[in-house]
Amino acid sequence: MSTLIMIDQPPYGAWTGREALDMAFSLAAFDQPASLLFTGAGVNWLRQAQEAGGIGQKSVEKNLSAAPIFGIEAIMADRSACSTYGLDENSLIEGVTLVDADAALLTNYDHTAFAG
Amino acid sequence: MSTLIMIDQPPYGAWTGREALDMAFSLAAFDQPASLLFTGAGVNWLRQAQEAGGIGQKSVEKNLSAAPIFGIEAIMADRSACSTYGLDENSLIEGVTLVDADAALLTNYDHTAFAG
Amino acid sequence: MSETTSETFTLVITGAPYSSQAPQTALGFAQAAVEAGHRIDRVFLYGDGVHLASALCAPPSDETNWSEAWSQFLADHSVPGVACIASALRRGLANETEQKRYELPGANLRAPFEIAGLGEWVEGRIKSTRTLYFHAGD
Amino acid sequence: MSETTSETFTLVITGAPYSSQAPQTALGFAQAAVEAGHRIDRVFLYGDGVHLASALCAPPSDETNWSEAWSQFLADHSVPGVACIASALRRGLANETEQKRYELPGANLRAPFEIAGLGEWVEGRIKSTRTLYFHAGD
Amino acid sequence: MTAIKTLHILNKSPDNPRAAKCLEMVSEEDGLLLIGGGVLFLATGNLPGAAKVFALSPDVDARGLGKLKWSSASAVDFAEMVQLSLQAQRVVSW
Amino acid sequence: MTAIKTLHILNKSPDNPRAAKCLEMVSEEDGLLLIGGGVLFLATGNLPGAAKVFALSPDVDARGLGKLKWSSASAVDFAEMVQLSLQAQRVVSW
Repeated sequence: MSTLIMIDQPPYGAWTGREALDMAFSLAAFDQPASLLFTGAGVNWLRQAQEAGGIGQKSVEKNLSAAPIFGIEAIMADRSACSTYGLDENSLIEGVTLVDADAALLTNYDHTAFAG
Repeated sequence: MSTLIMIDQPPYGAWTGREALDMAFSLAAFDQPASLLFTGAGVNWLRQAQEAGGIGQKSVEKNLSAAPIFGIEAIMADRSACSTYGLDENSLIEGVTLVDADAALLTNYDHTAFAG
Repeated sequence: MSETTSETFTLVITGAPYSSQAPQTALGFAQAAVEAGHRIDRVFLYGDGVHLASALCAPPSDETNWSEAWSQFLADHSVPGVACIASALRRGLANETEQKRYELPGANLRAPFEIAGLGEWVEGRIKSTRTLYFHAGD
Repeated sequence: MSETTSETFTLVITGAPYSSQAPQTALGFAQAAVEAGHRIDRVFLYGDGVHLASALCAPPSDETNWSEAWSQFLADHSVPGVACIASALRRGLANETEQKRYELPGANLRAPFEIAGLGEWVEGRIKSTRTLYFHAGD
Repeated sequence: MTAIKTLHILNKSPDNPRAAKCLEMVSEEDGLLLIGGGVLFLATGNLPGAAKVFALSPDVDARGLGKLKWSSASAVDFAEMVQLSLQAQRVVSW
Repeated sequence: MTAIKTLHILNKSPDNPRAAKCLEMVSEEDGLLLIGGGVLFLATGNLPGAAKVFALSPDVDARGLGKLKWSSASAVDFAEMVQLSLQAQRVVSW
């Protein structure tokens, strides 16, 4: 019963990314295998050194860094989207695996969901 | 004090198009010059023969046809977007002017707004 | 003959009424599922979808009241309707329990909707034959 | 010296809190405008923006309550805050007048927000030096 | 009964970036069900050739596309949408 | 004091179709102010060369772009955003 949670909206401007994280953490809390896949502008959640205090929000960088501890199996980012947004090993937070988000990837999971 | 109301979201799936129409009609009701510009997927508001009863909504085709009577100065549609969505004189409702939505067009209006 | 086997669905609605088409598409699906002899295990409202559980919507009389229509469906078919507590509290949806806990000036949750955590979604996702999502579109 | 001339603004917020960044960006702008000696003529909530006027939001204690922060700003600077009546009724925002008129089980509009028609937007757009919109983004 | 590996339910218009990603991730063994604004792909025509394409009738009619000839897609009602969602091995709602 | 014909305020990411339309409608005499998700254009780099480009600092910092060198844009705070909106002949919020 493995679940893939997809995030394609960038951070802070919209809430669906945060709500997708909550879904993944919730699955993990109930011992259900869960992985995260960031695509499109969503890969910007994975940039280092986000300082969201100035816009009255909390950075999610720490939450994401703690994902493996909470039982999230993998944090994946679409390779081409990272390239579009100038993200590479030096600018991504730790623990992210670059993948090609294609039809074959989906078949590894029983269930795939967006938060909104 | 002429106002251009822009609509770039398609009909029925989201509410901002309807709310943009309300803004234009409201300006007209207060004798303020108002025009409508449909761009992107928004041009699909202008297709003939919309039958929205099956999804529990009202078609806006009649509202749009009545726009000149209510004092809306012009209903414009971006030429290239119409082409993308297969819209031409035979499939568009009456009273629509095809335009190139570019920087020059904006300078004809004091104020330009989206509904959301 | 899989057509006649009774299956179960969890429906997750993340789009708000009068902002997206999600609640009405979900209702069309739910009605068809029930008519085909299947069961809706539960309906889970998440994100902006929690606004569907508002008791205070008053759309024009010639428009469908989607909150009322969904409440009626849930009552008619004994289907639990659950609004995610985290989404609900941020977005101003409260029942009397939350009203007291957070000292709010009122409650606006429409019966038979309830408020509970994401665990309800996880359980539905495990138990139901299919879990389907109805998001805001464009 | 245009920097020291007092100008007026109408701010239109169409994005909801906890769903978009629109209310907080608008508040940052409004505070800066007032600090620069300008006046906010009015704030008009439209579409999903009306949710900002809810009295029932209870976000986690370590997050800003944007409805409360905006109410405070409006009160401190005597700025009228108006939620569009058509948007409000569809989306479940009601004051006591609308509660009685539509026989709703409650009211949830936060003071000092009021409910009125699009005419308030038209008037603001005519009278103010600038009318700015704060939409949901991504 | 059609064999479908993954049923992709798409309610985003061709302009929406999620729609492009969805089409990228549809394989030949999959089904694509257009609902809501997704039915506007019937007007633009740029649909994946290989996969089976379905479109929800009430959404097609609402958008004035009922009279278009779309040889590439099959009209379905809600009852058929329910069947499709059970037939497929998995469902992804975009 | 910079002369600006139209100030375009963009809070949509480069993936959003409204962002593409906005950039299409920016002229050389205009200003473009990136706020919210719009600041992600500083990461993709495909900005209009001619117009003056500004980016709202708190939004840039939130998205971890504060340390990028972006020669093509000027950082502004809310006070400067207020000034820009008054300087321009008109403002369009995308």
